[in-house]
Amino acid sequence: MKALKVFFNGVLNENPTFRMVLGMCPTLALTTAAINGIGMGLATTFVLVGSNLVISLLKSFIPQKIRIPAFVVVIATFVTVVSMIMQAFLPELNKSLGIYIPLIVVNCIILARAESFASKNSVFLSITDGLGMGVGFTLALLLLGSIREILGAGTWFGMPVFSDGFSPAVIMILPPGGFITLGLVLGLLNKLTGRAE
Amino acid sequence: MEYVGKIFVILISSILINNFVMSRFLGICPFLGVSKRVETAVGMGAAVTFVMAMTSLITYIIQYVILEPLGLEYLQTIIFILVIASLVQFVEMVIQKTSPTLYQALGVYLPLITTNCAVLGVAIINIDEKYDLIQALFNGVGAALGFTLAIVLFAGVRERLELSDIPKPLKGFPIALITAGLMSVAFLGFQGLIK
Amino acid sequence: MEKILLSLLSLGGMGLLFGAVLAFASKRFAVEKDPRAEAIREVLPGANCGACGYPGCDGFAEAVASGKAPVDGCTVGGSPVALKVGNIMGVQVEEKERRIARVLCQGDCQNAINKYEYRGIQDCVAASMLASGPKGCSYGCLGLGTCVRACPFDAIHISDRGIAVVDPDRCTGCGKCVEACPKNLIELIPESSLVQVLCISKDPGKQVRENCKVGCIGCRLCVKACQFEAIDFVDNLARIRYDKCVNCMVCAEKCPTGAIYADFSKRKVAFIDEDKCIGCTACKRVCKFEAIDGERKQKHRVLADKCTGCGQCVERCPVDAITLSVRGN
Amino acid sequence: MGLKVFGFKGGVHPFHRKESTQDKAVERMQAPKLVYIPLQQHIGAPCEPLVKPGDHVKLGQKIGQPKGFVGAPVHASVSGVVKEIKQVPHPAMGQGLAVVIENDGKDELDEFIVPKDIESLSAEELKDLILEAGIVGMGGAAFPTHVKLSPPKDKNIDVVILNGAECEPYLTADHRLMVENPRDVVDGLKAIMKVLGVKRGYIAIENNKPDAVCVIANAVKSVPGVEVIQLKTKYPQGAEKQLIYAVTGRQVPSGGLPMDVGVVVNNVGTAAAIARAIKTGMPLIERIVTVTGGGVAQPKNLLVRIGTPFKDVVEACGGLLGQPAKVISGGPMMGIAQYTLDVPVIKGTSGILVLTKQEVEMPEPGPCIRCGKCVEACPMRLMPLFISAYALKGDYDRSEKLHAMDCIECGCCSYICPARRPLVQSIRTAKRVITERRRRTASAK
Amino acid sequence: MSEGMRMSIKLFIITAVAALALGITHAVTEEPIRLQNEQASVEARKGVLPDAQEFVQVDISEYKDEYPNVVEVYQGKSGDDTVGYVFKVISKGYGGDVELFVGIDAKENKIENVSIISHNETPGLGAKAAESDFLSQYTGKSAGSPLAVVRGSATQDTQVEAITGATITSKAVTQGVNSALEFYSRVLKDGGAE
Amino acid sequence: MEPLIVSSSPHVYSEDTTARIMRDVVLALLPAAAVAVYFFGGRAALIMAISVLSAVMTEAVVQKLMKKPVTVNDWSAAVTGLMLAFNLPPTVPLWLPAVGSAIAIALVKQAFGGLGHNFMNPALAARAILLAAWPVYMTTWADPIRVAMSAAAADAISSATPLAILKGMEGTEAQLPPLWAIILGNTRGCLGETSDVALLLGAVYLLWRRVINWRIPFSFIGTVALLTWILGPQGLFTGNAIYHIFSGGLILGAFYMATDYSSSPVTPKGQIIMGIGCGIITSIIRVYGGYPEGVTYSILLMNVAAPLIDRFTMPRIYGEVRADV
Ligand SMILES: Cc1cc2nc3c(=O)[nH]c(=O)nc-3n(C[C@H](O)[C@H](O)[C@H](O)COP(=O)(O)O)c2cc1C
Ligand SMILES: Cc1cc2nc3c(=O)[nH]c(=O)nc-3n(C[C@H](O)[C@H](O)[C@H](O)COP(=O)(O)O)c2cc1C
Ligand SMILES: Cc1cc2nc3c(=O)[nH]c(=O)nc-3n(C[C@H](O)[C@H](O)[C@H](O)COP(=O)(O)O)c2cc1C
Ligand SMILES: Cc1cc2nc3c(=O)[nH]c(=O)nc-3n(C[C@H](O)[C@H](O)[C@H](O)CO)c2cc1C
Ligand code: SF4
Ligand code: SF4
Ligand code: SF4
Ligand code: SF4
Ligand code: FES
Repeated sequence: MKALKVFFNGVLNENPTFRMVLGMCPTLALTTAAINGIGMGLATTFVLVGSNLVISLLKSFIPQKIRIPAFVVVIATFVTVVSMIMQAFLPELNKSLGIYIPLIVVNCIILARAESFASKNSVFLSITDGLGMGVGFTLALLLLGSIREILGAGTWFGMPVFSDGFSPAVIMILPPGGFITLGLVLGLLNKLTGRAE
Repeated sequence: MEYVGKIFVILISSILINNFVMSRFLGICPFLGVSKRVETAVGMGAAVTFVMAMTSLITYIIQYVILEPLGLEYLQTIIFILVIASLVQFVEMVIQKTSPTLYQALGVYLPLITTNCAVLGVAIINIDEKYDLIQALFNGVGAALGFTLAIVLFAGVRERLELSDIPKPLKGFPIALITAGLMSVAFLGFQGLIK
Repeated sequence: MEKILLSLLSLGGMGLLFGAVLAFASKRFAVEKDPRAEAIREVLPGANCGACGYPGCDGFAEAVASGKAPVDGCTVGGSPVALKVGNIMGVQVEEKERRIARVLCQGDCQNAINKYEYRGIQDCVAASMLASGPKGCSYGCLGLGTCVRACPFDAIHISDRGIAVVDPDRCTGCGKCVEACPKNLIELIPESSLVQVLCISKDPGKQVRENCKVGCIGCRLCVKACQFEAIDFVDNLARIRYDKCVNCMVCAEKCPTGAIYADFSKRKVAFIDEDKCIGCTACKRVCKFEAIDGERKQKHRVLADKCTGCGQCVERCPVDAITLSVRGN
Repeated sequence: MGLKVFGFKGGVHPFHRKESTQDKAVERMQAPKLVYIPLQQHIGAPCEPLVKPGDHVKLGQKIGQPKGFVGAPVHASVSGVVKEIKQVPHPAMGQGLAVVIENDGKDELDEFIVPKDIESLSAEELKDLILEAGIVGMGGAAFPTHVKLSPPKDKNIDVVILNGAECEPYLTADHRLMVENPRDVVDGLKAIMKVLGVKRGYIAIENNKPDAVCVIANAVKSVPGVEVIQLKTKYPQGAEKQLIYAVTGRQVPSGGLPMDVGVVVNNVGTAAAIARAIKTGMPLIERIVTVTGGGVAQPKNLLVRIGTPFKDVVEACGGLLGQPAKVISGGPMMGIAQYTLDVPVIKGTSGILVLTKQEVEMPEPGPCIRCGKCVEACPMRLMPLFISAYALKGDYDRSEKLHAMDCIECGCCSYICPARRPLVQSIRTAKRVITERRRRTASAK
Repeated sequence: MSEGMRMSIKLFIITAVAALALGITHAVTEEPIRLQNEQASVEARKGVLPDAQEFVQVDISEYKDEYPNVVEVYQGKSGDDTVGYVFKVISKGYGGDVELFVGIDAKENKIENVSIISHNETPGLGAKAAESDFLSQYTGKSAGSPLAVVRGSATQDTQVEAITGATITSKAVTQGVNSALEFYSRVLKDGGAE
Repeated sequence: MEPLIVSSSPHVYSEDTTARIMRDVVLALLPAAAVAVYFFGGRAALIMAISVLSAVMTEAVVQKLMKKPVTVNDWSAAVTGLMLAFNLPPTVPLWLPAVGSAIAIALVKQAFGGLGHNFMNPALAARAILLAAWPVYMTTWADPIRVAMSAAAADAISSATPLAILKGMEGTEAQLPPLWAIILGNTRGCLGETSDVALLLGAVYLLWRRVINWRIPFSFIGTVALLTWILGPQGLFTGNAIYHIFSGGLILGAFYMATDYSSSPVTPKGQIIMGIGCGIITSIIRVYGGYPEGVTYSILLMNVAAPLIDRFTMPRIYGEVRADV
């Protein structure tokens, strides 16, 4: 039961993108297309689950003072593994995610979960948390990626969605489009949930 | 002369055209988080500049002295981040001990930098672009100055927003993101500046 | 295999190196931090209201740790927090009574008149600078909500009739509103006190009556009614001495204008346990309201309609046969 | 005197509206049946009453004695019987204790009143006389004049300026005084210079009053060291700091006083009152008041006894014209709006302005459009829009950092603001709160 | 054991385990990655010169100064036949360097195909240059004379139609192609590669 | 007697009001609008009408939705709409001005709290957004319909925008339209930017009414003149400053857009810095950039810097004691 709560906590209540506003760089940079969003989301989820698992295993082994370097090493290991696997088997996606794959290491979400959850909770719960956060992150990226791709390129997962009359607004897939879309989506969510700062 | 020109291009490009925050999307979290006051933004900018310069230098050496000769390029990510994390922590401890005033001004931002992907980003870009040492250093400093420019300008605007009557649902992060979006529209003007 | 070994060596070597460097640095550059400050920070409410006089909760925590601030300096946290902080610092704290803000004015738009039409910013300080504000009574609440904006806990509101009212459940007694009100109308009052004079006008009675229906007109009926010398009378104004008031609420019943407020819903009544009563009549003698009936050596009885719940008898009873309870229960 | 015209940076050009009274000679108003003489008519502590209800008082008799050095005595402006001492409406403070005297119409002179001569009095004697005559600044702030004339030893005063700018719209009291009674003005200046031992004196007048410039220039011809200065017609030319800058080029340091730059400024009315007090021995019991505005039947300049209710003054000008919307004591830029016509004239009352609904713009403030006009208009070179915005947010610390305390409340910013922001009011509020906080921290120490 | 020692050793253990894990993964993925990369580059070259079976890199170091834009040249062979050449050229676009492959059919002396390897142009504008709508214009053009960019429709065979709103990018691509053509005509054609 | 009104001083106000100022700006823009219709035809009028209408309606709708008082009668939305229309090429599809105005008002102005709170010039930000969103529409120019004013001019005018030629991007210097054509407005360009005469006429009116002051426009134009002269295509001091001043949106930008109150500094010194900064960035983009026109981006960039400029150019107040002693 608790696990379920932990899971949905990541997906909804503490959604890393919409609620905690963490991991902004990949969120903004890689949501130019829905497929990129999913790719990044899944890669991050893998790292999240893996690092949460290992760190919750090692929580008593790691001394406080070298906590950060140690966590970072664990995270980086998983990231490198993901990166190599993608290079070997998914070269196209790897190319479009580019430099942001190694940068998963510094995605604040992962370190934040390691620090605030995995290093304090049981292995099972930590995995669940990683999964929840990962799914939350992936869904958020998928949403943003879809909006931006549809409006900015007129396609969804590469499929055209409009008849010829529509001229897509290129700005949506440029940097400003990323910032503004996320800002408006956050605002809309605030409005819908009645939450505001 | 030509070399100097190239360095200049790298500098301008990393500060303005490919500004880390406004067009490359690196370092967004501190950009959004530490920009409520101009003073703190300046502090963060200074800390990032220092760390990025150091990082550019050290990771460059590691890459070409250790990793490439040994054929261990695939350890790049993990070693770089280890270096950065340790470096930041080390610098923090040193500053805290040696200069409390500097610590007040810079040190408090240091822990935030470990998870600033701009730092790792600049290290990786230096290698990807096949810069030499000097170029890597300038790229690092330029990127950091670009970050500083963006965050300080942004903080200025955000201070002004404090006096504004922002619609409730947009308060906080949403309006900050929209502001950043409009800023990056303005930065589009630098596109194509250097051909 | 060789590659794996190499990577093991180089990465492991780095690990060793950085571990060593950091370990060395953490020794060499160690800065003593007071762990107590952090512990204190943990137990503080984190409202960062500044009522303690320090810049936010962090500042207060450090000040306490270094002995500059008292352990019970956090007004918001009240006794529970003071107790915890005291534990951390290893000192005893006596429990302080919680205090709640109270606006000492009932001159709302139905009770009080205005002397002019005010135009300007909706702020009591601003309005009070124009001939003390639009309210006819120069002491009255202007209802422009300066206190509301000052309250960090959303505990004070302007009523529909245009004066400030404190929500006692939310008020933490931080005193911000007291400082903010230009009319000095807000007072922190011990939680246990159920009777207050809700008027601070020093004007002569005639003038008060012209300006407000519910002001203190200085008739002194309350002073006469109070059996416990708990009402002072200065400057045409009754003031309750909270240390002497026993919440009998007689004054409130007597006040002709209703300027004295009492929470009658919390009024108490005495009850004598007949099993315990030994008929000593001590209670009967001490009662100032002739509310105890009974003959010597016989079981005594409280006349509920006369009892004011002042509790004098409870103290007197040698066998603890009298208890007080809220009326109706 | 030259053709050179002096000015300062900033300021605004409001309409003058002086036409209806500037050519009207000062009339003496008959003393009313009842006068209400507030015990505080100056900056400082209120006076203690020297009389009780039932006492008989004579004209010019001292009826209130100040409690400290910063204060000025008040005198009976009529002879008669003290009816009561009670709280009455006060034009500057809302309410205040006043001595109510029933006029017996005899104007029986107090026996202490004896004429003297400037030349024969020493500086010290002159200063005592000024104190005893209850003279306070008549330019608005009502600061006790003898205090101004007693600078600490380390301040080297070398210039006295008489302020005849009268830059407020509508008001013409100082103008008429200068035109009709230049002698008193100049003699007053001489007395002030003598008290301070100063050799240089200026009488500064806005160049929209050429007749006054001419008359005063004639009057000072024979007086060594005294000069008439023509000022640009611009509000707030009469504000002390701007005046000092225009005349001497000196800047009073922030938080400082004119004496910090060796200057004492007095209103022309103050000077004339001093001269009168010396020449007639009569303390300050009456003053010139401009009564004007669309709500007054016959706008006039009146010589009014201190303590006369506004109501009676307006009656003397033919009464009200329709329903008044606003009654202002002083000019429209800095004057204080009154809530009743029962307030009495006090020593600082330079004008009574009765405005009708049509004349009072009751603007709805809109958002600040950042036009920067307030910044340009502020004679203190402040940034009113920011000070005000922070004040309205309750962030008074920021307001203070932006020099809120240097605001002279001249009203230029509010006047010029196209969005009708409540700039002055909010800055004034900030000043009040900041002062209060400073006081509190000072007393905590 | 001192605390410092303990810390170092612990960090050592963690990094060592990490290294082990990575080393193993690397060992497993090394071959597929290499293959991927190889295949990718061969594919890319094949994309602009489909008839070639294998590609031999030509040493161009002596022309480096003369043709700074030409970075790599491959001789495309089918058996012993020289089918044509593939040029990797770099030119300056709107947002930075544009890298292209230009394939030239040596037999018919015409452009076989052009592809863009990497660019940093604005999506929706310059980025359209990478689409076949634009690039197919080059196919079949004579390798003999340089090409020019025109706005509006092309009227001559040596003209290429610019992408609307992205003349700069169009020019950049064309310039890149031109330098390949020039290199080809001057150095490789007739004289052939040694 | 009715209760008197009591309020804080001052009790009188200048005649300037927000609405009056904004109305003055509209008035000042009318000559240029007329010229635009003359040269570009009825379509120009249509674009302006749609843009203004959309701006005003968006303002009203957003304010309604946010339950704020509707303030379209302060004319500021109309100014924004007109300003945006002035910044569009005459060939744009008609939905573009409608979308642009909606973006300007909703996203750039009202999201930040409405009038006076926007940190960026709404019309310009919208133009930049449109430019990035639909670049093709935004960079397709049409010839003025009245090219036949003189036979000689006809050839010259019909090729490219003057600045594109000056930049050497297209055509040759010989194709540069004659200066008089540029100043009159008989060239390619956005609706409102072409006729310098009409714009200057309005500018004089605004200066006279003290709606704007000289600081931003003059320092802006001066800097551009200086820099484009120095950084000429044939080496130092060979630039054609006159052409640079009168072509592109410089006059429009300097007098009407860089002076936008909300997005420019309020301090006198800050305004001069704003002008010089705009001038520098405009010149750099014009001379080195990949894009012939730098006015838009220079103003937007300086808008971003305006809060900092204000902060660091606070006037030294009267009597302030310098900290240096
Ligand atoms: C608390 C206080 C002390 C003052 N002390 C002096 C003084 O010692 N000497 C002096 O020349 N003026 C003194 N002044 C008077 C001021 O300089 C000034 O004339 C007065 O506030 C009225 O100015 P205003 O009408 O321009 O507001 C003092 C004023 C205040 C409020
Ligand atoms: C905004 C402003 C305007 C003023 N205008 C005048 C004026 O027109 N005439 C005048 O005598 N005093 C004016 N004063 C008051 C003077 O600053 C100064 O207090 C006065 O001249 C000192 O003389 P007094 O003490 O004799 O009144 C003004 C003050 C302020 C703050
Ligand atoms: C945000 C932005 C992005 C641009 N991106 C490109 C680009 O990728 N390629 C290009 O050639 N021009 C680009 N430009 C420049 C112009 O669209 C265009 O080159 C210039 O207006 C010349 O117009 P023309 O191409 O129709 O001749 C860009 C301009 C802006 C403002
Ligand atoms: C001198 C002046 C120039 C203006 N320029 C613009 C402009 O370029 N763009 C715009 O959207 N609004 C402009 N406005 C209108 C107004 O300031 C604009 O709606 C605000 O930016 C909205 O807060 C201008 C107003 C004035 C007084
Ligand atoms: S209690 Fe005081 S501050 Fe609060 S509304 Fe009343 S007058 Fe204002
Ligand atoms: S501000 Fe006043 S009402 Fe609010 S919590 Fe503090 S004491 Fe209570
Ligand atoms: S801020 Fe003060 S000094 Fe400045 S114009 Fe406004 S009222 Fe006058
Ligand atoms: S004059 Fe008014 S609208 Fe203009 S900047 Fe000042 S406060 Fe704002
Ligand atoms: S993800 Fe880049 S800084 Fe947080």
